[in-house]
Amino acid sequence: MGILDVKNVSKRFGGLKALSDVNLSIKENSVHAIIGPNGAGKSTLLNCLVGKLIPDTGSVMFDGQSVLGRSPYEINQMGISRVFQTPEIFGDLTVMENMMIPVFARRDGAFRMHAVAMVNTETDVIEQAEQVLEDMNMADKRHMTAASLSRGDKRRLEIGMCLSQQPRLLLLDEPTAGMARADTNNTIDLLKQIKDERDITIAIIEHDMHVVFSLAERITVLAQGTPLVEDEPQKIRGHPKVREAYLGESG
Amino acid sequence: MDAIILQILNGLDKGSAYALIALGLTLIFGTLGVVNFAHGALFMIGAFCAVTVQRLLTLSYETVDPTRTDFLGNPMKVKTPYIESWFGPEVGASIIEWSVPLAILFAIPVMLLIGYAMERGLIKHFYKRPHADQILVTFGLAIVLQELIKHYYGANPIQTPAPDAFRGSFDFGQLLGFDPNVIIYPYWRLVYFGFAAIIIAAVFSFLQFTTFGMVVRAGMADRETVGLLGIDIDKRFTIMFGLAAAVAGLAGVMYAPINAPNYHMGMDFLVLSFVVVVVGGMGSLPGAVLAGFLLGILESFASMNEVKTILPGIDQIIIYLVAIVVLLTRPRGLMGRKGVMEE
Amino acid sequence: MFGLDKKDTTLLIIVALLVFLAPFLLNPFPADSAMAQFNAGYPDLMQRFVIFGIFAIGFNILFGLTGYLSFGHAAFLGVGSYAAVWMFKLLTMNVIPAIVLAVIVGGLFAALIGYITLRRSGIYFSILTLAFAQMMFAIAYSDLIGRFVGTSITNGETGLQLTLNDPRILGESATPDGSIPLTNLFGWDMRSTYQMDVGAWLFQFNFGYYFCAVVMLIAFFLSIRIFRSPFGLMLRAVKSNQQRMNYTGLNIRPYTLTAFIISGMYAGLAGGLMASMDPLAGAERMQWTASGEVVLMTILGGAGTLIGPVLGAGFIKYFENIFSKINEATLHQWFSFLPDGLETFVVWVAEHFVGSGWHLTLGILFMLVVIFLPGGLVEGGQKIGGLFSRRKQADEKSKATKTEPAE
Amino acid sequence: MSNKDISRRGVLKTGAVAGAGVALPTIFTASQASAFTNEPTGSSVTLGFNVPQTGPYADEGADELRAYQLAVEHLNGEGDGGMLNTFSSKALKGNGILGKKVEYVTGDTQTKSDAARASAKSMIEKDGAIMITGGSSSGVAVAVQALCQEAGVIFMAGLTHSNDTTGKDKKANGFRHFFDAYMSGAALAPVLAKLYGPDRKAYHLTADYTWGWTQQESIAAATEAQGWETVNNVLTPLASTDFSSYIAPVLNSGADVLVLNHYGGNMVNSLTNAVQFGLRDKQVNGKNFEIVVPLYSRLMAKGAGENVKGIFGSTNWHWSLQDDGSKAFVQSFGTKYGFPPSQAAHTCYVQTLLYADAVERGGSFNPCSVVEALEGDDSSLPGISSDANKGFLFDGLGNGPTLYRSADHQCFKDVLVVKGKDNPESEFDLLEVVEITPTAQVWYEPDNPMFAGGNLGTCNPGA
Repeated sequence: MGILDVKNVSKRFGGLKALSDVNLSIKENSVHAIIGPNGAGKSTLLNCLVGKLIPDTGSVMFDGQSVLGRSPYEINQMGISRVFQTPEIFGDLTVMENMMIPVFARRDGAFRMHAVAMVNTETDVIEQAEQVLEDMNMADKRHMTAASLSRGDKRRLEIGMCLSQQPRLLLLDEPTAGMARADTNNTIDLLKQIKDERDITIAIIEHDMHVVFSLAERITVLAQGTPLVEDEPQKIRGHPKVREAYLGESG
Repeated sequence: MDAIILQILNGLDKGSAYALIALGLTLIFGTLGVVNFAHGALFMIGAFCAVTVQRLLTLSYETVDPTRTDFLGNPMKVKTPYIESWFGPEVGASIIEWSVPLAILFAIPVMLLIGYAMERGLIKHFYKRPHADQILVTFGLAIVLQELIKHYYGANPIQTPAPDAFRGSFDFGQLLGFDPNVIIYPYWRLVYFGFAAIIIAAVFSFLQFTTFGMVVRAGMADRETVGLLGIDIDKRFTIMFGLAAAVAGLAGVMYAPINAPNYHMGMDFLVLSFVVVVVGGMGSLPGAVLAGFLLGILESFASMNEVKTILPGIDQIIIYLVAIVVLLTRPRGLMGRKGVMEE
Repeated sequence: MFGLDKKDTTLLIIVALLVFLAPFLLNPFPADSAMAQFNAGYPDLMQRFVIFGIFAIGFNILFGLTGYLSFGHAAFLGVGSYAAVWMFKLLTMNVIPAIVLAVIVGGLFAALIGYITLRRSGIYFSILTLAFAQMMFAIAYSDLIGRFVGTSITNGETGLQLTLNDPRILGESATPDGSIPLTNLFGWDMRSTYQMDVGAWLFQFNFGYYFCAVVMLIAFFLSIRIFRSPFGLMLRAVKSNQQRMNYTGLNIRPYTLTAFIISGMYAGLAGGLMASMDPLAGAERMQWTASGEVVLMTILGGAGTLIGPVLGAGFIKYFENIFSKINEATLHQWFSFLPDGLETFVVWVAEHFVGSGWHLTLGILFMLVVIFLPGGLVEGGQKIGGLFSRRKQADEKSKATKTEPAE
Repeated sequence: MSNKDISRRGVLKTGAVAGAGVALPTIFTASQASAFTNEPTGSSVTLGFNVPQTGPYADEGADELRAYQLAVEHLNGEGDGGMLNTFSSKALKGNGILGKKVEYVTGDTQTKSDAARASAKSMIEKDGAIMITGGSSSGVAVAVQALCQEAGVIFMAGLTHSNDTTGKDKKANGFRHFFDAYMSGAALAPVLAKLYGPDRKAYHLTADYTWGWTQQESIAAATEAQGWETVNNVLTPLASTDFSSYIAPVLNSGADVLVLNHYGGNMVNSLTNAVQFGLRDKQVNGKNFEIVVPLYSRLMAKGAGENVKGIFGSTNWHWSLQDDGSKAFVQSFGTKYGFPPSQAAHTCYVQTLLYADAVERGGSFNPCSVVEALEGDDSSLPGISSDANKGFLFDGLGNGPTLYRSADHQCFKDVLVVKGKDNPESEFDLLEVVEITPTAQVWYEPDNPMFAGGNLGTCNPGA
């Protein structure tokens, strides 16, 4: 039993079978990568985990509870945070405000008519948000508007926002897509640091093999909507089936 | 049965006007991403093109007729249009009578020009601005345009009759085997419907079959990618704005004989045409046309006595009621695309 | 003060001063001078300024914070007015019950309509709210409910008004001298006005205005608190990125719905106050043009800013009431110093922009403001303010001022 | 323009206030010294002309404003004096009102109750107007009339035709010169019956708001009294621009007359649509199909163009009337503006004169004095035996002998039945007076059910 168990999940879009009979188990406090060629169903799988899509069959259990039929926000409240391919942050708000919102969400739940207090007197929230900002090395940028950050900083901010919720499972959807090498390395370092410092499970969907092999403890290879192999990185690297299906193609 | 056929005709006719305005609105929105609150004003200006042509053709000189007196007891000044004195009273009169069809020729260049000027002079600067700003500026423009028209033509409606040949009505029922006088329908309204059908067909085939149209459609679907191909999409979009203005203008010209144009007719249609566009689905041209006709027909049915006795006042709210039902059952209207104007 | 930081306190104090001194500030010209036409310091207009200010402040809580553009908010103002007038007719001429009911009714309608319309977003939401409001307008204008009930509910296009036969439970149907009683606050008439003659100036201090002003300041204070509260932060987050909102464990619907209800209650409050100042509820105040007006007020002043909507409301109401009243005779008087031919010409030109041409002026100003001041009037103010501060700290290295979104 | 003085609050013009200027601002003066709202204490008096300047009735409003300006000129002794010369009451001397020069302020009603009241309030509160007049719709008239009652100023209604204005919504401070829907019906029905026969079946299209309802009720009752049958009454939304779906079923309904209870743009469009559908070329029940428009105005007729030819309706006044008053008015209006006045202009002009005259006769601007003067000395119209036949009787303002009835502040006078002219001689020559219906025929008692439910109350001088 892992922290996240996916059992027999299938999903069809019209005639297209996006996922067929996917089984996957992610162990607590591990870093698990899901890789696969384009159109392998990685994103569909991810969307099934966070409530954006509902699978046609099968079950998805998080920490012994089913996530199926729940909205994204409910699943998040269960302890799953998601980092998007292109950073999804509150562009109009300052970095500090961005960081406070997840802290509020964790403290106050999905909705609270919290109009009597003032943001600047919520010292506990401010402290926590400050702490994460420090951890992210972003404290000096706290008053900047999020939209004006660099791409790398936006990614840091988004990861920081997810972390500030203290999730049990962090899902990353191609976190380094479109990044320059230096930014990619920074992100890898950041994720390594997170893995080392926190009790957290990380699931990462990635295209970039460099990232995958630097981080992952286990790898699932997805092809044509179904898991091909699941193993440790070294074994995946040499796996003939994987080479054939994936690495061979992408060179 | 006959009542239903009549209301279907009415609905198609109302729907024609809705569809034409909504078509232009959708074109502008789909291509430029601009919410154009001045679109109703373009329709109104089109109608006033007909008034202008009528005025131009009846430009007159005055002669004093000493045998008659005017309301103040002075000798009466009789006006004779120049056209009548040039071509003789009969030919002249029939030219004047045909002022609405002639106005079409006048309206096309005028509306294209107005559309072009509007886009280059104003709208262009608002592509990147929030929709709220676009609404404010085009609404301001709409007010300015209608106040200018009010200043020159007054607030009273101005009759711009159809040519004699199209006045009166046609006994549609006899064609279908009904008794005489059961289903009669005015000629000009039939002309309007036919005209609208032609314009709609022309716009669709232009977009479907010309390279220009294909590029525009591609641009509507994904502006960035088309831009990457090295095609100057903006220029084409400018022309599309002119085209949309011309469609609205022509809808207005032909509408002039149906209801006498007045300066606020644009505002009367504005809200309705937005409802039509949204019910059709933002960014969908077929949706706009479909919704136009659908709402026109439903509105006509709602004004039937049989319906009104059961639900008094339903004709006042039917359009809005339909809009609510459609939008609640189909989140993006009848044929809307995902992600358009939803943020 | 009141839990506000220094900047907001300053703003609140400035607004309070402006509002309380309005009878002076809005009457800068001697009543005898040619410019007196531009004086706006008379009770009715001052009341309108603050009442529409309240309406716009409330609208801004929805539109400015969450970005949901409602095109039907006038409906809540309308039902608020009807509720208040019915209260005057049936219960008492004291404004408190009327206003309380107006707020409740505004909130209830907003809850119902918001619950349905907030299923959609963007323009689909806008059109849904428009559709509901237009339906309510049609129902009020032709008194469709009254037709079913058998007794008049909205009194059609004339508007619901008081009569000499109203069955008022607490209070009299008519005063001993045969008039309709006046709206009051525990005996203080809303209509009572003190006039102060100062030299050539005439200042009017109206009880109703000051009552509205106090209500408006409270409303404004609450709006600052909402802007600065965690709730307000969440609303701004809704506007900024709903996707992230969702994946941060926040349920958007209750936030938007609450904002919608709050702004509906503000609208109801404005409607109730309007009826308290002038006990008549006309159907036109529910029409889409009225809803559009509050949208324009908010954008014109600066959506999402604290004070912008109030400025926008004042701007539009000023033009509606002052420019529409300037006529040819007034113009001739202003320009009488010019030589005759020139005077005629100038008057001829000016005539197009005043009196019946006031719409034209308003349209042009809408365009100018939105073209040159994308952030609305508030941005204009900031630019002017910026000029001054730059001059002051000429040697200080001016950092690029970052406009805080909620400024 | 002669009008070089700004309108201002009368209070300010007193010497006492000028003195206060020297004495410096030390005191709050509650100016409760005056006996009534906006008592003019200076050398001039301010009237408030509240007309639609924007919206569909803007042209009518503009014409009203022209009439007001003309009336002010005549009251101040400028111009040719117009109807002052023909008015049976000779109290006005062309030296202003009670020796005070007449000034005016204008405002825009927008044909909305709210806006009209705001505009009227600003005139009262800011400009010190002592009387408000104007308007082009009944909703506005009723709303502003109620306001004037509360504020303690006189309201002289402009164009308002609904029975309610002097019926269930009548007010002591309000007066209507214009005729009403009941009178339209009473004048028109006999003419129609004579012309089209007594066994007609009428189909009504009615604008769905207060005026439309009272208009329909009145004309239906009057025609039914002549033997007509009302086949159907269909309410049309005010916002309608295209009436095709209401007109299409008419021909198959068995009706042979279509009555359009519409005004303004509604009427122009519904009539245009009806003619488009060829209704007038048809035969139903072996008779020619006919269209009737109970309330006509020349501006509407102009908007409807050719379509009005031969269509019957009623109107309050028309410039082609040949009595001395009308001729004098048309002469001075036409000379000044270059075209003849509309009925709205006439009624507004007359209302201003009547107000000024009442002030002169009562010797005070006090609204209660004005009300008393306009309610008159219990004189009666000849030939009508009724207890209610008393009020202020006058002549020479067009329409022949006229009674301002004290019971409900409604004018009783002849009503014109008109039809669209077949061969107009000029662009103004659109209507032709068919019959001048005598007052006796349009008379009704104040407690007529169509007017019941109101209460005049008592005059309110404000302050």
